[in-house]
Amino acid sequence: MKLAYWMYAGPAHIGTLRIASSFKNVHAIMHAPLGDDYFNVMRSMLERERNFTPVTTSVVDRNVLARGSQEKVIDNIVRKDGEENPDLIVLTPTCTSSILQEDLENFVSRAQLNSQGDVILADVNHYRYNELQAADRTLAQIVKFYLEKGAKKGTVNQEKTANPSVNIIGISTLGFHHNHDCRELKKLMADLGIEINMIIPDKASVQDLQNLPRAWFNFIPYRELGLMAAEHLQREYGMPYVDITPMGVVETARCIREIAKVINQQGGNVDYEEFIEHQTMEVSEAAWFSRSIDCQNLTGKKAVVFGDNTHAVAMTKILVREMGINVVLAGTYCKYDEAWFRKELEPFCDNILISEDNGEIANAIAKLEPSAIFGTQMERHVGKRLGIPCGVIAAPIHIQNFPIGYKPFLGYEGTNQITDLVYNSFTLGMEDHLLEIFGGHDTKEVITKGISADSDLNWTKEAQAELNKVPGFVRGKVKRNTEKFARERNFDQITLEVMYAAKESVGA
Amino acid sequence: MKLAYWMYAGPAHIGTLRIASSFKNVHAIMHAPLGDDYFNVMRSMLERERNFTPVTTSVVDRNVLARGSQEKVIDNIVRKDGEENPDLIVLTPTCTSSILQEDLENFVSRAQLNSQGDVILADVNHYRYNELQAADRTLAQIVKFYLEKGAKKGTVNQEKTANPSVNIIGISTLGFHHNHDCRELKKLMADLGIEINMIIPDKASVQDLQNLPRAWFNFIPYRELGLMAAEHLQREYGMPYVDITPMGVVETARCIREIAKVINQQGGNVDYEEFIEHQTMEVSEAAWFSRSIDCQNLTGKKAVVFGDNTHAVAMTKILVREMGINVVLAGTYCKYDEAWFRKELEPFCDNILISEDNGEIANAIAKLEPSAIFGTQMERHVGKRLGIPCGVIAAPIHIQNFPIGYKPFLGYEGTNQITDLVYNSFTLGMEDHLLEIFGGHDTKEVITKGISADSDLNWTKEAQAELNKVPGFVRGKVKRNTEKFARERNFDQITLEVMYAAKESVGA
Amino acid sequence: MTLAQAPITPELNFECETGNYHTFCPISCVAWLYQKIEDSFFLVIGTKTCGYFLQNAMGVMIFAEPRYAMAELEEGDISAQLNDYNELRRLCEQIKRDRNPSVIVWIGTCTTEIIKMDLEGIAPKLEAEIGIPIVVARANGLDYAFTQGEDTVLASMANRCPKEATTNTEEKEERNGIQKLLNFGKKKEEITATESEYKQHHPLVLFGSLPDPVVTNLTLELKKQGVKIDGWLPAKRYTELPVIEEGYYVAGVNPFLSRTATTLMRRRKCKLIGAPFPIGPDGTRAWIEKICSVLGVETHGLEEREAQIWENLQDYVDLVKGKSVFFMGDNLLEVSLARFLTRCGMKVHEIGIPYMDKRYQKAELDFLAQTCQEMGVTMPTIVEKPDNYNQLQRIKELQPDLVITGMAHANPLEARGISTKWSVEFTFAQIHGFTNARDVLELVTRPLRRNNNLKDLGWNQLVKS
Amino acid sequence: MTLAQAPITPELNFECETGNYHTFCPISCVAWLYQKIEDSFFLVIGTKTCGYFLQNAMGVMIFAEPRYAMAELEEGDISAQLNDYNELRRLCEQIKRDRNPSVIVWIGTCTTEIIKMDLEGIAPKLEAEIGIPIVVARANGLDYAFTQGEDTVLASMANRCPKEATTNTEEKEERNGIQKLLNFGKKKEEITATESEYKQHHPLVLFGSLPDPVVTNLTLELKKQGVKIDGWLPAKRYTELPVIEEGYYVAGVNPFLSRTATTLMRRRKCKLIGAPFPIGPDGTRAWIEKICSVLGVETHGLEEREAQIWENLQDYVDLVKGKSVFFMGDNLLEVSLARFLTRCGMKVHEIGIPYMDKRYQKAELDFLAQTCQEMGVTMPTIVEKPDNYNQLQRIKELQPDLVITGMAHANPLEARGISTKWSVEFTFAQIHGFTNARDVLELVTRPLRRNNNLKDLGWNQLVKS
Repeated sequence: MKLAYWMYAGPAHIGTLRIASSFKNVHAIMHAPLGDDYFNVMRSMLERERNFTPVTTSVVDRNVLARGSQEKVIDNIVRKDGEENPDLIVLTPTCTSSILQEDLENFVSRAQLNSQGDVILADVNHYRYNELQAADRTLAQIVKFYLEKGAKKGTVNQEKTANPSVNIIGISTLGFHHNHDCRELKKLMADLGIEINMIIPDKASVQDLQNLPRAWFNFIPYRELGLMAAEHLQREYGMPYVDITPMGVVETARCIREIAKVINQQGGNVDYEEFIEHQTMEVSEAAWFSRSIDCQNLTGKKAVVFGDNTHAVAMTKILVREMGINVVLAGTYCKYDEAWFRKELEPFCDNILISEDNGEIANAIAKLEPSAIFGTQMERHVGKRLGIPCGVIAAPIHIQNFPIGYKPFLGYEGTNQITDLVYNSFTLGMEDHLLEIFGGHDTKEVITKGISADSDLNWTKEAQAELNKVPGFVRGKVKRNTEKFARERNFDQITLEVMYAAKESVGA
Repeated sequence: MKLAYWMYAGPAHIGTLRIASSFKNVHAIMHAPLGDDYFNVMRSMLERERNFTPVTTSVVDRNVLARGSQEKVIDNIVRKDGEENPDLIVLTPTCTSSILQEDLENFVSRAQLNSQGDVILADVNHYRYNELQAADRTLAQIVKFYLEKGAKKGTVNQEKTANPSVNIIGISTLGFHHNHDCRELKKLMADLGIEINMIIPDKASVQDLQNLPRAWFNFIPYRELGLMAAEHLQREYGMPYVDITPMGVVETARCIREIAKVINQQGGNVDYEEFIEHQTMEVSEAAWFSRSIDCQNLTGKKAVVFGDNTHAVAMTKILVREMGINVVLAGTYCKYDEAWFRKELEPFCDNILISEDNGEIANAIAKLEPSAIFGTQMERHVGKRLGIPCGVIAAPIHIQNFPIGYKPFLGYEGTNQITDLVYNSFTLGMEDHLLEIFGGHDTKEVITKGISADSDLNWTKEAQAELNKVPGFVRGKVKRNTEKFARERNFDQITLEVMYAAKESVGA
Repeated sequence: MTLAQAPITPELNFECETGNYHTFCPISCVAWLYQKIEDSFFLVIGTKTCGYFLQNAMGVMIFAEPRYAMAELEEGDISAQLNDYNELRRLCEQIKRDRNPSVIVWIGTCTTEIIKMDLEGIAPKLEAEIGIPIVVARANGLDYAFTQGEDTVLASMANRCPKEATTNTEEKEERNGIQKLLNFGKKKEEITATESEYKQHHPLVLFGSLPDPVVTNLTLELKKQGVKIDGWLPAKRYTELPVIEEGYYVAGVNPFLSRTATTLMRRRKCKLIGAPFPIGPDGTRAWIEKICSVLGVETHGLEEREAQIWENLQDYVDLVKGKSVFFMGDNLLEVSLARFLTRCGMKVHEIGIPYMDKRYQKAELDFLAQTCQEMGVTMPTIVEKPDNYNQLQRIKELQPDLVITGMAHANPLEARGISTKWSVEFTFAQIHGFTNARDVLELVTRPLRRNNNLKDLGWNQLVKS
Repeated sequence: MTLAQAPITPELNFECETGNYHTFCPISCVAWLYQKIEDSFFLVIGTKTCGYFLQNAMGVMIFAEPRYAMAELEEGDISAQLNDYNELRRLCEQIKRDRNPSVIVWIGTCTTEIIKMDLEGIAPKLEAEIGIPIVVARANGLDYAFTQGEDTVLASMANRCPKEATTNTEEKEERNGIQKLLNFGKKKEEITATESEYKQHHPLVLFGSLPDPVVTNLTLELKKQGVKIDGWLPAKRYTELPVIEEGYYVAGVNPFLSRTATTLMRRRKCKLIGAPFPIGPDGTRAWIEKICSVLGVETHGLEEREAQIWENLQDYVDLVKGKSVFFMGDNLLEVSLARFLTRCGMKVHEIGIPYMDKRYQKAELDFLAQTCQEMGVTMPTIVEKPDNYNQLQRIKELQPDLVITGMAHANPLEARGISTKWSVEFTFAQIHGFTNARDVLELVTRPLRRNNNLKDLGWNQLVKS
């Protein structure tokens, strides 16, 4: 058992349902007790979805438990097949019902006999995989299912499109800013003269999946969702894929260059250098921001980054390489993909933290006292308590990650949005910088972080008075640095002289 | 004399300089003492402008005062004409130098003799007009200057373009979200099949101003800037203009319908109804938001709106008509255009306040205790003090009004941005609504507004204890309502019974 | 049951459907119970699915330092490789160390049911070992719906109420927080005077978790009639649970507390006062009248009080009168709300409800039937364990003016031009008693007022039909 | 002037240009002076242009309740239709009512100069009438640049310093805030003991507005040498202005205070200690040495102290060594900063400066020349009243590693690949004394460190050249 106050990734069935309900005309049947069906609430409320969520629970109650659920599950599948005529029905248990160890594969086979549409069981271990892994698997499973079905019927279309084309894999409902990212990626592909063959699973028809091999390559914007499908397509149909997340000007350029390579290897003849140059210098304001005076003031400031692999890695690289910010800690909750995270970020940050325990991250933040955090909603709350601003860069999702205004994280408009996020997180606009250079005179409004618990050291009244003159938002730091200095030198009293000596020594 | 802690509109010369430096290859000479030249700082810092601001101060110091400034001003004009070869040099004094009552027209004539480019004096009374009025005047003056010049030479091009076309008038440097609004307007016009003949003054060449009459109509997105030029063009060249600000779904539709009318009157044949329907229902999320559950929770909440005419009027209409929010006070600092404001908003709000005194607005807000404010940076600060969230909708500009990410207020993407602004202002996301329905249990983090100064009424200890159970963010209101109730009934002691009676009576 | 009044035979139509409907999990109750019982800690023993629900759908785990957490079952727990006792001890010791609550409430879930974790067996041993009371409640979705989670907790807690009043007055005073509040700052003689405001009657304990201001409010209403409440289950602190002796009268404030009622009657030998619930001025009056009648206290001024409240509601009543409403079924408050809204002049199409205890809700059902008769409207159908798909078909046909529904269906219905109100808001809002009647209508009328505000826009459907 | 040391003949090259340069208006000084003098209120008598400047460029009017405001001149004031005395009385009475400050400082502007408003004539009458001291400072842009605004205020305030020490000890103690702070919590005998740590010397008053922590810091540095400061102009409160008697020694902490120095010498008959300014370890040591030498106090350990500070700066010094810097001229701190940066190993191309008082800055200029000689670099050109356009041409040609400039030119220079630092930050940062030397280099090296961080990006120019 694990004492948990918060979790970063949801349970497996959420991942499966995100995939199933992203496709067009696919219905999911959840085999689960009452109350496990809050996915419908999340989708309806967070996405402000106008349509009913295509997920029905086949409710497991005490009676069902006693009688066995086979009949009820099959009835509900067949009924839904008749009511809504979906192309596909995906059956999934939850953590709870998966313990029953029923032969769900058999339920599905039985239900298939009386259904017009296809019926499959999402093949996921609910105790080994989390939401992200389950989504990746379910997407791969559905892709594989329809390609194998097509292969049997000889209907898989492998003829490449005349012009370079792409499948964008991994855009899903309830994804972190997926809807806006998708719009930006479509624009990017259009600018690059690349046709979009398919986007999956978002609003795609499962019947069209057999056209996937027509594209010149697959594009995986998020490492957490789509890689398994891309690997299957590479293995079975020799399709190359690009999995560089186009987030930040440097990585976007690298992604575009990789796309050019993949296209040119297949006989294309594209050169995107001029496009990259123009976008970097003129369309995106991020490159210019990094040279501007506003960004100069961020030089060397300390930040902590935490999130999923995709966003935490990309954000750390942006902060370090594009803005000259010192990332003192970067972390991820994607433990299952730890090696990649370490490999990507080892050159960029002082410390790496791989953990699913929010308490551990909160403690690290409290200890490091960064000037800003880029994390999840949880880190935002930690920041609120500590008085440290936090930009939210990763799931778990929250209503604020479904803005109505256009806010992509990817592509060139994404670089602009991220620049605003960074700038506002660090300085809350010009205001705080002015506060700082004017000596923080508006102390009434500054968030003060409580000075840490009483120390063993004795502050003279003069030193205490001097400390109180330090603006609230850095006072805690000055106090701690001074005490650290005093302890190292075995002073048991902190006088004015010790304070200044500490400042001269450690830049407190 | 006026005791002033803050001003909403800047001095006249700022308006003139905004116009001059918006045009391409126009230089301004400020005839002013040292230190009056902070326009250059504002432009450089707020717009993060990469180029040097084309404004040079011809410094008035004690020596110049003694000798007369004619020589220096003329020297500086002629010198700048040689150094940068501008098409036009605009001379402006400031409040200070305008008192000297020099014959600046004469300086200009003298300077013109030795200059390749044109030289004019901005014709503005610095004590009667503010920034907004001065900008409107200077723009009209320059337009008139070049059309008259062209008329003399017979080079004014009056042949209408083959397809419907428009001049967008009023996009200027240091305007409130002008850059993003302009991008959105260009997209809107493209969607409507309307060619853009000119956009002025933003990046326009003064030499091209004689092509203005080629457009089928003029479009004035902001009432404060461009109307004078549009009226001149209507008078002299018979050009119709549309001055409905396309802000919010209702007004945007009205604006587009007006445009259709103007085009069809000139022999065009356009019908934009289908476009409006599609944009309203599918592209903009604002219409859907107004029906969604999130917006339902805003029904009847109280808001105060304050800003320039354009934004305060449009925002009030959006809040009232599109979101069902109760605007208890709408106000403007555009005193000179008061009649229009009253006419537009009388049907929409309880009270109207026309004032340039920020103290008056602050007091009104404190008294009305709205759930949210939509105002300027000043109202945002008032809101911060009172614990009332404020969305910023109008100048005076601030670094936060120059976001790098795309944030227009106009057009259909503007409706989305405004929806986010409203939603986040009222509820700070779902969070606060949850706080409210869960009984505000996270009281540690809720902004508490200090209960007003000690009252003459006596609260029993039980009633005081009960009051303290009310969540912090409405406690002040409950207290005041209860006291009001008690006073009206001449109770001098507030007991539990009085509290409940008050609640039953006034819904406190 | 102690029903003083002969029942009117209700002509209500009861149906039962497939139970394929959406509602929140009963573990939701921790969200309000941990706040109500200030010295408690709630430990939900379940899976990632349970934890993610609390975090997302209830949106509450984001707040600072909640006094509840998940004991997240991992693969080893499910496969019984790990020892439940040791695991729970480890977690409870940590909770004791970090928070030191007066009670730990274990919330059993579907998973603990299915793996047959012996929480009731483990708890007493661990309680003895760590020295903190452990209350076990099986708030699982196999047996219960949404608000019934509270019922499982209160039923379990009823067993922990002291059997005899301690003789120590000081302690007793501390025990009764409300009484103390009401007497706050008064001298002893004043308290005696206050005591004399009460009529002589048998002791009365109320059950149901209500926000503190509502508790005070109902306490005051009964005090006006001379009725003294001897305690509330739950109290503000676990250490202040009310004394319950055999023969005490008990009355519930909510319709979903049938298990708690049964426990109090069977295990604690209390006498249940079966009354309509104090929701709406009509319900509140009936509730007070019934309590007074059972306790032998004559009421005074109740009719005028009800009339005056109705007068205050008039503007809102005008808005709902003649409108129709459809309850999809979510929180078991449906019958009481339907009865109040019928009294307001609304037509109720259907009352979906997760679970219907016809005995415990008898007085409320009778009152509903009576109200329908008096208002001259047809009896609504009560659909237990509804089928949401079928309900949506009926809604499409009936086009009600308002649908009271769970969070999953509200936006899609709104997009189709059907006005909705979240049922969950009635669970969290303060709706009991005379004073709060307006708040009920505030919620009910909000979509209608919204429609008024937006009526000139020219659209109300946002999906192509 | 009292110069104890024979001047080295400086081989500095002085030039003067057109004065078409950008700098902040001298009324800026209210932004820091109102904070420094806690019982003051500053009233800027000027136009909308002045008010909008304070609000925007200084960005400070947005903060809560500043103790300064505009007396905005309207058309009636300019055309003299209104009576200045009455108008100012109306405003000052309101200020007295709302804030009740110990002093109101009138900041005259260009406009009051041009319309020849007789502030000096009006003030004494109004002061007598309303009973609050009114200090008049002509901080106008016709005569002064940016930081010189402080000079006009301090010069005016110097006249208000008490002439004789009051005999009342208590009052005296209150008068000297710093001294009190340093003795805080100590008993009388301890204070006497502390007093004995000081050498016997003539009274010394320092002038220049510094943030409180810097005041404490410099006070401590002098105390280490046995030098006691008898007061600061300005003090933390107007009511604590230092006693200044004839013959007192005075020393400035900033290069832009020549008018204050002159006033103290001519009007208050003080003896000015002409020293380099305490910026950088070199300047701070020279400043202390000069003060000690004039007061006849022998210094001890200063050389070691300076060396130790330099050691602490080593990492930053390594970054700037060999780099070149160009001062466009803004705040009159340029010569002191150039001298310190030269000592750090930088090459200074040009020192633009708004105004150069060669007498008041003599010791600093000599020190600069000496430093250049010692570091073996050519003497920089000092350009008074520079012409920004010409400077930009020279910068384009010289391609310096760093340009220290006003806010108007920083972004355009950066866009052209020229690193910049805002000069205004040196005005607001705490740069004086040994301890803060690192802060100066923190600012100076920031763009250089930024360049290091971003060097792999592959671009540094963002405009087409």
